Amino acid sequence: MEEPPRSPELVGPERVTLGPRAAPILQRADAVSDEIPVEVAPYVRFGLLDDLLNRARANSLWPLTFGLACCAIEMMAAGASRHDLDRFGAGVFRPSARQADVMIFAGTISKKMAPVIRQLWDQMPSPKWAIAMGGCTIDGGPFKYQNQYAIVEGADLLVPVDVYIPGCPPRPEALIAGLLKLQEKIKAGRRFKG
Amino acid sequence: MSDEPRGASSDPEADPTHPEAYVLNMGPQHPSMHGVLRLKLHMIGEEIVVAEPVIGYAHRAHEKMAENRNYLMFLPNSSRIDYLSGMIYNIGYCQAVEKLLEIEVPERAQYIRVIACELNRIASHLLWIGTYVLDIGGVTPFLYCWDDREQILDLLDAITGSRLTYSYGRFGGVTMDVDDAFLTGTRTFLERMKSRLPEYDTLVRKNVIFIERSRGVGIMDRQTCRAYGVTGPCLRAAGVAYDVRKSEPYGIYDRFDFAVPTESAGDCLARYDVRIREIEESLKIVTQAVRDLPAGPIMPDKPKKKFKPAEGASYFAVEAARGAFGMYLVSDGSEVPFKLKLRTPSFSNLSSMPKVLAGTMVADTIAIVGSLDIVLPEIDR
Amino acid sequence: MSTPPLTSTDAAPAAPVDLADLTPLAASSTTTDPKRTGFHHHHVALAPSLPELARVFTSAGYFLEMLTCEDRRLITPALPKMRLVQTWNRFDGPADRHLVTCELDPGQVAPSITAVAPAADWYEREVFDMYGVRFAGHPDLRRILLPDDSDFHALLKDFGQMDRGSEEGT
Amino acid sequence: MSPPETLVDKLDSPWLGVVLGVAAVLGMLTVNVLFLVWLERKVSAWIQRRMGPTEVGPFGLFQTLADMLKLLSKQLITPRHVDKPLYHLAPLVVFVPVVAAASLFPFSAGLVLQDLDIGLVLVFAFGGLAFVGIFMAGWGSNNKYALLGAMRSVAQNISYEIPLILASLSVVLMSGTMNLAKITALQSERGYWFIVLQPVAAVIYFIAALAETNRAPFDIPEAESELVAGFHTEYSGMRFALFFFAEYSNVFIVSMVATVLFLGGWSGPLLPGPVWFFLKVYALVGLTMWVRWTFPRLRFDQLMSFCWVVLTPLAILNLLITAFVARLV
Repeated sequence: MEEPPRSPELVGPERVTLGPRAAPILQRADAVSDEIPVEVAPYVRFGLLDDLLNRARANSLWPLTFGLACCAIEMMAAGASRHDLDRFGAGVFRPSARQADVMIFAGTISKKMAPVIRQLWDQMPSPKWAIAMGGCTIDGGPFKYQNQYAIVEGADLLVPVDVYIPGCPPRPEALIAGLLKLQEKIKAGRRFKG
Repeated sequence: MSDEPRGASSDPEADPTHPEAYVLNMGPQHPSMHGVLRLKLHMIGEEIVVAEPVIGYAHRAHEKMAENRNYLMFLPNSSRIDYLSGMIYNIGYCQAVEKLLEIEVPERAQYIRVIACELNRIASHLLWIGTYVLDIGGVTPFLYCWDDREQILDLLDAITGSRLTYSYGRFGGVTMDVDDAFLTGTRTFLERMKSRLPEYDTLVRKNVIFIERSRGVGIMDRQTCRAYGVTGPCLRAAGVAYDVRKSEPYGIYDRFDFAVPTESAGDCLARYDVRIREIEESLKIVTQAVRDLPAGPIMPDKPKKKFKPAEGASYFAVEAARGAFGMYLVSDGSEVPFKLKLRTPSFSNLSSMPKVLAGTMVADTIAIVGSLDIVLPEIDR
Repeated sequence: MSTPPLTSTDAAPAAPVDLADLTPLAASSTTTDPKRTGFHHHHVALAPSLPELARVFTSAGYFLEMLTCEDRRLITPALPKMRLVQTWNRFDGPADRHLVTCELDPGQVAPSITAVAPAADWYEREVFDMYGVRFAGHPDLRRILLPDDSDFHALLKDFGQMDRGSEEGT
Repeated sequence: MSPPETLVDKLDSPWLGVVLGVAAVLGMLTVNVLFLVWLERKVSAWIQRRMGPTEVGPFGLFQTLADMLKLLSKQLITPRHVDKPLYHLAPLVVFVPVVAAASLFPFSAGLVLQDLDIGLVLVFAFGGLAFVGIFMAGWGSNNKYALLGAMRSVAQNISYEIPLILASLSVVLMSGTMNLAKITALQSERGYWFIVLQPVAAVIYFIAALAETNRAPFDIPEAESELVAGFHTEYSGMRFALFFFAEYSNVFIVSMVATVLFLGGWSGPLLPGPVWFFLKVYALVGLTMWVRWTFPRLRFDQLMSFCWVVLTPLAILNLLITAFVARLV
């Protein structure tokens, strides 16, 4: 039996019907093609080894044991029994920055803390990634005001951030979703070289 | 070999009174500094000569914000001061403002507040047990405690919509009513928790290594506690039955039958015992509150819209999970507080550390700091 | 109601502090209604008598609950004042909270009570950090919360005015 | 009794044999470590009511492989202030004795790379060598945490080596040989395991072995909550992996020694020798994991006094009684 033709809004499992205001956005989204343009397609592909390494990296993201405030508790909750980050290979919290792969900014970054964070980031070996967890690390969150004197408004002012997870604090599920997003990003071959 | 000399003589930070000591910076990023505490330790070998806590790495300007926003707008901040017992802080701030404005709170809301606060206190103590045992090297109890804590978070999540940083209180009541599912869930949890406590007893309290690591470690006697203003379980472990819920009952705490557990030793083991018994007492309070919960509204019939207290100063204290939390609130008659001083318990508790830590070993330092149950954003505010 | 097993180690006086000891030291002492304000007594003191007041409280078995400051310079621009605020309370028996306030001229140095009440150490550092009030005799008066190289005192009313709680926010 | 023909003897060229043998041992150790780390994560997850790795391969079996590949491709940071020769050499000094020691074990009758009469001595000697590496790492890192960890490690390992060896000597007194294969064969011949006659020595050995391998509750040299990561705080990437490798291999080796000394090595009914051997070893490794995920950590002085006040006198007493009884029988 042939399925009736569906409206464009319903194509794909996650797409939902949106109001008329979303139409221009959807149009733009449809215009982006999956195909790689000829001029940027690589001539020689070292795909296999690269893919393998990226897959290994994506599945072995060891976070730094590093909590700043409220979000750290949810980060620990994500590592605890119910949510268990270890399922995705990310449960090995390393206390030493030298052995960590991903820095999860979990909490408000104060100006007093900022130089320390920068130093920790520099201590981590490449390739390394950063996850900004919670409103404070995105833009200052609830502590953002005119003339705020104490905090750094966003982790991206200190280090390049790969994934932003909104929430105050984000639930552990959100952290896991962010981690999976980072895994996707790593597997896609993009990574921060530095 | 490099020519660079190591050890004490090369240390620019070395303490002049102990030239042979070297300086070890513990934190702000260290697995057992509970966030961003920094301990500057002057040590000889493994022994600590001078310990100096350096704080401020989580300073978030709560007090400045309070002076620049109206009373209601500061409400979400309150649970972020101490996010482990955020409910108590949130409700406490509401109660302080209610006192200032003389707002009556309906009965049902009072009981719901007690249930929520005591559940939060249990969650906070559970987390402490986990982190304390983790600090002295045992990993598994940590996860067991978190498992039980998740049950509480589920309950609170159901009525507040948040797992950690609640904004449940309103001036005059609470935001959402509890339903039968919540009450049934709470009763189930009470039963579960009662059966879990013996398990902690076998897994943690009867363990020889645990006892060896905790008994006689980090003794804070009554005099030390009084000199530094130490409150909460740390004070009760030193034999002082001081609990704000008893000494100046707020809300409806005078209606419940509960004891203030004390121990006499004042060491880490006593602090553990006190907290375990406080969990039992909180379970008792919740049982009574659930039993006596009256029907009725959860907010006043005509809630106030403008909050403009009269000029003057007031102080309001509640018993948070870590000790006495006080709010010194000064109003200049406008909609914005003139001054809000947050007297947070861990600030005073931690300030006793230079005295307590001197002469201990590194491993004990970790255990003692862990046994205080500090939350850094609460100290730094 | 079940009574807790109280095993107090020192024989601390359960009696409240003798007001007769305090009144000579304070410029004025009033009794307030704790149901409304949260304090039982309010003492207005002059700066030089602060250590002596602290000594009376500590020897009566009280502890320093809190120490802070208020920037009242803009309230009375003609007579600008900083106000030091202390609260003292006791462990035993029902609460008996004494509020001690002390008006300081801007720039005036207050005597430190750290020697009498060690709890004041960090509180005085915080007041210095946030308000710039200096304490004579403090063993180690440095900033405590803000970085050492900060060039401002954050809780002064003329520093960093934020939006005054406008409904729109920022 | 003539020694059974060893693997090396079967090959024509002894050098080729050695190379092949070392490669085989290295391969076995690598697979073992990968498996052990996975097992540890699964066992800890099981104890803690979690799931452990599930996503990479069936049951997450390839999780550690991914970890290793990642560590291989990580940047190797050499901090500016380290003592370069010591810093670079330390991982190797820790790693090589492990491989050397592993090549001495009889996995089954005849399945042994080097069948030496001083096998037991060599195993302990190689084990002792590793601490030189650990101290080099701690000293060379020029990091206070690392130095503290290294000092603790050396003090602890030198102390616990004494009860460890004394406990083993009790078995040597009974069997009259230090040849690992012969000790196994003897138990097989007599029909009982030495743990039956030497239960005290077995317990002392197990406790001391936990300390020797820096496993909880004796993991104070790398006590995470105290010393960040202990002696390997400053090591990244593959250098860190070598320490990790050595640590897990050490657990494996002390379990092999215990299997040979107390549990009759490869001997057992029905199943072939290597299967029995590995079954016993893994049972012991599982026991160390169980201990690790149950107990908190001892304090440094408690650890030392436990060794000198309890374990060592007990081991000496046990040895004296063994010698006395052996003389009588």
